[in-house]
Amino acid sequence: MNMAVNIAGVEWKNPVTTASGTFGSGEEFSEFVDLNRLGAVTTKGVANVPWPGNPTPRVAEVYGGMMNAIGLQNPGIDLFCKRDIPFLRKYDTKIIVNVCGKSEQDYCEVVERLGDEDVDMLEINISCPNVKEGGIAFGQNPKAAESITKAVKKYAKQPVIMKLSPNVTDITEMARAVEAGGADVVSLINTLTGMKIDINRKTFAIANKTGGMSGPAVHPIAVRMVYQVAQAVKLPIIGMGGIASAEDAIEMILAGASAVSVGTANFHNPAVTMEIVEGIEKYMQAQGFDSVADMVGIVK
Amino acid sequence: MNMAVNIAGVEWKNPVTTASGTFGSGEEFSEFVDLNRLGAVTTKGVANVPWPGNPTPRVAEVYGGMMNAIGLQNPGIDLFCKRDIPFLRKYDTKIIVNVCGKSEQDYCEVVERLGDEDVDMLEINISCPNVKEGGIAFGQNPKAAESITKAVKKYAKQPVIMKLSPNVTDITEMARAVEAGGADVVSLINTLTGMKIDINRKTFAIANKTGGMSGPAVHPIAVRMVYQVAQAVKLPIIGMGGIASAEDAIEMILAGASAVSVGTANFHNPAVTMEIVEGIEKYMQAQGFDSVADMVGIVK
Amino acid sequence: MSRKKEMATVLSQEMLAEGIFSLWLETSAAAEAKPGQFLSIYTNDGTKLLPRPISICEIDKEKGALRMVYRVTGEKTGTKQFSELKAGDQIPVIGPMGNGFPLEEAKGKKTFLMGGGIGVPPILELAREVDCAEKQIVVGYRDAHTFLKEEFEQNGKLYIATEDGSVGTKGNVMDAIREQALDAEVIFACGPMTMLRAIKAYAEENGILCYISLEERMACGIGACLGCVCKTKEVDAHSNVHNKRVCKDGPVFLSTEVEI
Amino acid sequence: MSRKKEMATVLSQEMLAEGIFSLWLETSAAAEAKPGQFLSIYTNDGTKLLPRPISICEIDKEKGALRMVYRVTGEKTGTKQFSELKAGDQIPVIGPMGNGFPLEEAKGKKTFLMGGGIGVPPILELAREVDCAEKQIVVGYRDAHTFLKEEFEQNGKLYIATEDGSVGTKGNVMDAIREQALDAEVIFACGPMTMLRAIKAYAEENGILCYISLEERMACGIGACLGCVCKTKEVDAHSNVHNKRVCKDGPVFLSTEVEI
Ligand SMILES: Cc1cc2nc3c(=O)[nH]c(=O)nc-3n(C[C@H](O)[C@H](O)[C@H](O)COP(=O)(O)OP(=O)(O)OC[C@H]3O[C@@H](n4cnc5c(N)ncnc54)[C@H](O)[C@@H]3O)c2cc1C
Ligand SMILES: Cc1cc2nc3c(=O)[nH]c(=O)nc-3n(C[C@H](O)[C@H](O)[C@H](O)COP(=O)(O)OP(=O)(O)OC[C@H]3O[C@@H](n4cnc5c(N)ncnc54)[C@H](O)[C@@H]3O)c2cc1C
Ligand SMILES: Cc1cc2nc3c(=O)[nH]c(=O)nc-3n(C[C@H](O)[C@H](O)[C@H](O)COP(=O)(O)O)c2cc1C
Ligand SMILES: Cc1cc2nc3c(=O)[nH]c(=O)nc-3n(C[C@H](O)[C@H](O)[C@H](O)COP(=O)(O)O)c2cc1C
Ligand code: FES
Ligand code: FES
Repeated sequence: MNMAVNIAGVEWKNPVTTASGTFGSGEEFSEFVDLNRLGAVTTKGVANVPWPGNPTPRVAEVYGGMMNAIGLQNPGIDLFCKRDIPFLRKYDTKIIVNVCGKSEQDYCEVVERLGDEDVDMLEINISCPNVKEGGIAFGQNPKAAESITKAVKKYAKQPVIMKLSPNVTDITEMARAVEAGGADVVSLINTLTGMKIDINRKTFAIANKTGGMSGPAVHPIAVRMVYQVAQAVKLPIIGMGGIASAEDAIEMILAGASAVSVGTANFHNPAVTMEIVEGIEKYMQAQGFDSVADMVGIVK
Repeated sequence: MNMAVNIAGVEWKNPVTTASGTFGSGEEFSEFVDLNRLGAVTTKGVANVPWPGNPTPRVAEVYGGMMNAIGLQNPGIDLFCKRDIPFLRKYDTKIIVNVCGKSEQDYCEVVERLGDEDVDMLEINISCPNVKEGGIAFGQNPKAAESITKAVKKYAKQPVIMKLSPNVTDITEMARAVEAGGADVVSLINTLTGMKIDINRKTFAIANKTGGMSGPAVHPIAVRMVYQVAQAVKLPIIGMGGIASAEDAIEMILAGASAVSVGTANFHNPAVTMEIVEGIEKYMQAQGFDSVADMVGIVK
Repeated sequence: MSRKKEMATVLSQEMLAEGIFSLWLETSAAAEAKPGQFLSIYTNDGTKLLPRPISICEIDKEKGALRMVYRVTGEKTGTKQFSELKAGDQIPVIGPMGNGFPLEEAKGKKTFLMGGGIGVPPILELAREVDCAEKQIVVGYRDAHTFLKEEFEQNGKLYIATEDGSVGTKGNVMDAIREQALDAEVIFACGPMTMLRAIKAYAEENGILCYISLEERMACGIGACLGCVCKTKEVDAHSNVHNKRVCKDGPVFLSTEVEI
Repeated sequence: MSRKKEMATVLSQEMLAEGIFSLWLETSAAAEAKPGQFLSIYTNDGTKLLPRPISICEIDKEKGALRMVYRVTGEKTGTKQFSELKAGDQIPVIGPMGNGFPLEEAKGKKTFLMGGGIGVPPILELAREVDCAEKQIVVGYRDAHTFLKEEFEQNGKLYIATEDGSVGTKGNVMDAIREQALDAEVIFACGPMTMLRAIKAYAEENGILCYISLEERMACGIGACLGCVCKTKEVDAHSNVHNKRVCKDGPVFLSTEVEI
């Protein structure tokens, strides 16, 4: 039985990675998870320069999930390359660097810089709903999405994953746009824009007013979008959104994802990624699947 | 303290109604709920002719909510007028008739027919994701939404509520479109399109493949959209999506809804609407609000 | 406004076979309950909001109690949570739901009471209450875990079929009828769709009056959402289309009125 | 890979005052715990997925147990669920979390241990462990429900302030200090933001070394999500911006390094 997956030419030992922003650069979680057991680690979004992020409160609990408006706080690409890449390289796992920016140029600067670094894939976040210019302008407009994909691809030495926003009327239009732009992979979904009001204090639970919703509550929406994108484009898909168990991950794979990312569930159970790897293995055994690829998108 | 609300000239005794499709025409629930205690009863979508709806399974449970693809099964406007309106008229509550159709003409036919009936408001469902032509073509396109609003308004003798779909990039664009078309009220949100796969049977949990997701899991998305629409248009808003308690209802009102609809929660607790009316009353007392209108949209 | 969701109290729970549990609940639903009706049982888990419809297996009007026999369908399911309930625990229910079997139709008639798989339990209370000429209970199991067997033996003439042939006829309930050359004038049946289809065909061929209890996914359980419909031959008066609601118009239907 | 989420066992629970509960948990987190650290406590309810950070109030290394004293913040909250736990129940936790108070800084110094409201509990273990010249415990309550008072009296010189004046100084901990004309060389404090701001200002004016324990909403509790940051005066080495993480770099900070 073969747990390995090949995503745009990069061989992961298994189909499980971490959702950007929920796992830092792996260091904090390395106390709870053997990073060698993960197919890949996807890091928190990094920009060309350090970003301070949004005011607090930045997070809130909602029914079956959470909301966040971190606002892409990050230490900037220089410190990231100096500290976080060498840390992750100590482990036998692929490194996916999530990139954020406010302009096409910002993204390209980071992507170019990463060309010389020992990282395996780049994930371009054009879908952060929590900062005015954190990419969502690109992520809700197919033309802009295609154009930024093209721009990024010019500079990229590693395969490029375009990360899509679910806050759109037609996710397939966005997927086709980034495919047309030359993306190697699509990942979805980023968070759904939500709001929570504290009725006693009569104020927003999150300082940013709106936040990005994630966790089990959004899983059915993510599965639907992964399925739709799988029917619409040829690109491999990294599926995410509410995955909290092997069953959730398998659902995503059957719907068409070649690999999966686990986000919010890490906060509830820091060891969940390893448990998901094991659970997928058990399911494959029980169901007689020889390879992960044999499961991808078979429910149609 | 005044629990009454005035929605486009219609005075409800309190701001709580039932979400279309979750309460039938009230008869089944009348065993569990004193319909006299509700501000209004909103009926299941009715078309010009009887519709058979989708194949089963039509419903599935998801984390913190459910999915449905009933497919707008309905007995047609004739039987509805003969049976359901007289039943509801026995109660001291407002009647909101939810209307569905496959073409502009379908909608107008039903609306015209209802002009002679003793009902208080019409809710036009242009947002059902579960039938190919159940309105969603209107509900995801601002031009089409504006045009159908105009058409319906030509025939309508009662105030018209346009019901919006959350499956759009920009809900405010849709709200502005129906406002431009002459809508008297907007209601939101309808269900979010989701999917669930049974990994053991390797098939869709719902025969229609996709279904509309509802219940507490979608509440933060609904609150966000109600808030955004409240900032964008002058129309009164009927807020819904995941309301399962008085707290949830109040959150929606503080975000900008003049009234609220309760849907999926009825399936979990058939008496929930009455409990919500009482809970809002208690909150107003505790917080010193004299009227519901004083709470609407005060969190900005 | 006479009905409500209420907390039932667990009186006892036991495992009858691997994954099959028997639960006695104290609930006001017992007062009105009839064989073939079901209870909507809710979990205490806020992530699982919909009711689980479970047939009534036995009614004890004196104690105000109902017995539910159910299968745990998997890990992390509602039925798994039910199986962890202990005497004294509380669980929310609404009931009794649905129409139940029309017992009067069997009066003085030679009758089959047929159950298969997890459709076996409701046949028990039916067998206890039905007043008919020849009470032939025909039940089908997967294997030698013939739960409720003793209770059935006390309430009629029992014929068993097992898929693996370990007890009674090898095969299903239809095989048992053929093997034993049984016949009847009325059939009451509950079980998997394949079994019900076979019984419906058999009854129609032989002009036997036949009532079958159907299963469908439910959301409201009270007839309001139209989630749980089955196809009907004629236009139905309530729906005005060819659909009836399993939860409210059923779960028991005349076999000739539904298309399954 | 040395840490994990584990099930802690409830040893006992009691209500100290209206809505204030004391919970003893048996957990391996006790082995390493220090005053000022906290435990991430999870609910058993799948609709509430994030941890509740609760400070360690007392440590019993021998029994491998921690005492948590917490306030129920409302109906339907996680803390409400915690308050229903009984001896023998299990509850998931990760800990100990955060840095704790730097006890060594108080060595030989005249010290204030200050707590306000639900920031009072962590001061207890601090008082028990700190080795300083003059241990002045100054705690503020809303009213006469002066929970943990006896324990404090056994561990230092106790000064109480109450908002309604029912016990000790009327007002807050700063009022108590002024009224009693107290002074100190080192301050350790935990409590609401307004109190911490006043203490920070007082300490800076008087050149007193001051450590304060901050509160912020958390998601991961382990330093990965950047949910719980506080503003720092200098660029922080980890974040490379003016932010530190309350869960990992704190919750205890030198008052001069943070802007609150
Ligand atoms: C009228 C009627 C009577 C029934 N009587 C019995 C009985 O006596 N004993 C028994 O073991 N089972 C009975 N069933 C089947 C039983 O309802 C399901 O096995 C049960 O709901 C599964 O719930 P779960 O928590 O195990 O599964 P989950 O997977 O957690 O269920 C998720 C959702 O799907 C629904 N669901 C899943 N499987 C079914 C199913 N087969 N039929 C209907 N809904 C389903 C659940 O109700 C729930 O809403 C009956 C079904 C119906 C319609
Ligand atoms: C380092 C630290 C130590 C703490 N120590 C204690 C203590 O010893 N005793 C005590 O009673 N309280 C303490 N608190 C506050 C405590 O964490 C909150 O009161 C508690 O999380 C509220 O949860 P809930 O289930 O009551 O509310 P809910 O409304 O159900 O909580 C929803 C979410 O918001 C978070 N949240 C709500 N209020 C707060 C808050 N004030 N601070 C941080 N998160 C919050 C919850 O953790 C949860 O994720 C501490 C907080 C921090 C940051
Ligand atoms: C606290 C937090 C921070 C996040 N930060 C980022 C980010 O920096 N870049 C990004 O592309 N997505 C970010 N996301 C989105 C996640 O990567 C993921 O797309 C989303 O949370 C859905 O998955 P989940 O439900 O498993 O969490 C963040 C999510 C959370 C909860
Ligand atoms: C079973 C079911 C049937 C529905 N049928 C209709 C309908 O006929 N017309 C309509 O406008 N909305 C329909 N809806 C959508 C609801 O009215 C409501 O917009 C949605 O469920 C969100 O609210 P909730 O989370 O409180 O359920 C239906 C929802 C459910 C769950
Ligand atoms: S379950 Fe709602 S109509 Fe039957
Ligand atoms: S809670 Fe995640 S960094 Fe502190």
